[in-house]
Amino acid sequence: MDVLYFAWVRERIGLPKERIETTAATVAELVEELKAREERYEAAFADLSALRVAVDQELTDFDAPLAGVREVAFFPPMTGG
Amino acid sequence: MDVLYFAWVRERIGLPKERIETTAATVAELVEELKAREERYEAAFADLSALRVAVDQELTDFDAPLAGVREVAFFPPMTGG
Amino acid sequence: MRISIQEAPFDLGQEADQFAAGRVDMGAIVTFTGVVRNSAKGDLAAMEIEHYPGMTEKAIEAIAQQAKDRWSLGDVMVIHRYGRLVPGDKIMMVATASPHRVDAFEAAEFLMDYLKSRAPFWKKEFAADGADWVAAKDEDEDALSRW
Amino acid sequence: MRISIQEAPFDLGQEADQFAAGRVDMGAIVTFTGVVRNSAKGDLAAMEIEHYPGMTEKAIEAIAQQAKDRWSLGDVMVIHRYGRLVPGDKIMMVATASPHRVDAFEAAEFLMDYLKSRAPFWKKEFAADGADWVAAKDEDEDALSRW
Repeated sequence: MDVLYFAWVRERIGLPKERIETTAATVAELVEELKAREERYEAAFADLSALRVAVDQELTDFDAPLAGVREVAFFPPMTGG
Repeated sequence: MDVLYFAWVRERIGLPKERIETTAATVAELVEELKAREERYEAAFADLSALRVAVDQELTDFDAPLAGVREVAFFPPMTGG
Repeated sequence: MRISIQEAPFDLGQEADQFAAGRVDMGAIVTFTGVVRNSAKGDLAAMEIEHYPGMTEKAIEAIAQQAKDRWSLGDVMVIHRYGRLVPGDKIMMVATASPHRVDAFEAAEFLMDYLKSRAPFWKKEFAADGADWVAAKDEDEDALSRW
Repeated sequence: MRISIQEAPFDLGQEADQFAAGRVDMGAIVTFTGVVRNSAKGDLAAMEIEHYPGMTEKAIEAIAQQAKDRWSLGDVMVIHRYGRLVPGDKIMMVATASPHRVDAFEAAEFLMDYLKSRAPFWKKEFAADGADWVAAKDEDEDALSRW
């Protein structure tokens, strides 16, 4: 699936988008997988309460299932308007 | 003093403005004086709850004093905006 | 603070642009524009707006000043027309500029609520079945109580 | 319903005029325009707005649809820019048209509250002492609870 990062999440991880093959069943499991990879993921996902997640471009939460999902995005709370 | 009429008050009385010499102490007394004059005033002032009054261009009520006043205006509730 | 009581039409876009021009301290600009709405039957031929020259300006200045005292406003604008208008014509416009969106919105709503019931304007509608003065609505008077 | 996510500037006056044009059924038109405000210190050089192409459009359409379901609206418009902006630049604009002023105001405020916290935009400020992502405010999240 495609995993996208925005704002300071993108900056900490150092890229806007990557293709990830995973067997994670939920967003939370995917996050654990990513954190185990490298320091920069660990840094980006250190405080999940400071993060929001969208699955297939819909806001959701970290226990959302990943079956059949094409796109997951991580970002800080929005500051539009 | 000048007495002004607006909207349907003006239409019922048949003129927008007139000069009136009065010794009325309050707006309410002036209204009684006017009602005693002619049918059209009686008709215009029949229901005071349907009327508003301004003294020297400030909204006020019917017991406002008239000493030193230059201009009194009678009209229905406003419908601007 | 621009207040204009005028018979002539105004240009919404131009007024909005001028009001917003050159502000770097105001994050929020709200405009409200009132338009003559046709009757439910679609038979409104025209509307005539009468006002009380002299008092109108004073009343609107007082309302605008109250808004400036109450909210953090960089600027306020009120335009209100009088005379003959037809459906689709713009009757009036208010604009507010504030550092914060809540202030800009609340002040604009306050201005509208007070203009409706406290500025000396009266509307007469000309329809197929004759001419009638628009009656003040209880809800418009009630709207003042929230401020 | 016009929704535009764009890098280019927009013309407030022209957008307001086009939005208001030809309405005889809508008595009330409200616009809100957001402007890049300088910092308290006056040292904001620029702001960069990042967004999530694809999701942004969907999120705003859903917010606008909620507004249309909830209030009596003839039309809704949302414009939001992304990219580099400087103080005084217009960031975004919403407009609502309704037969009634309360609906037009409430719907515009609802749109603003939801755009702030539910549309995927992020602001980064560039000032004298460096660059920083704007933090979401608790009050913006709290604002949603009134709807």
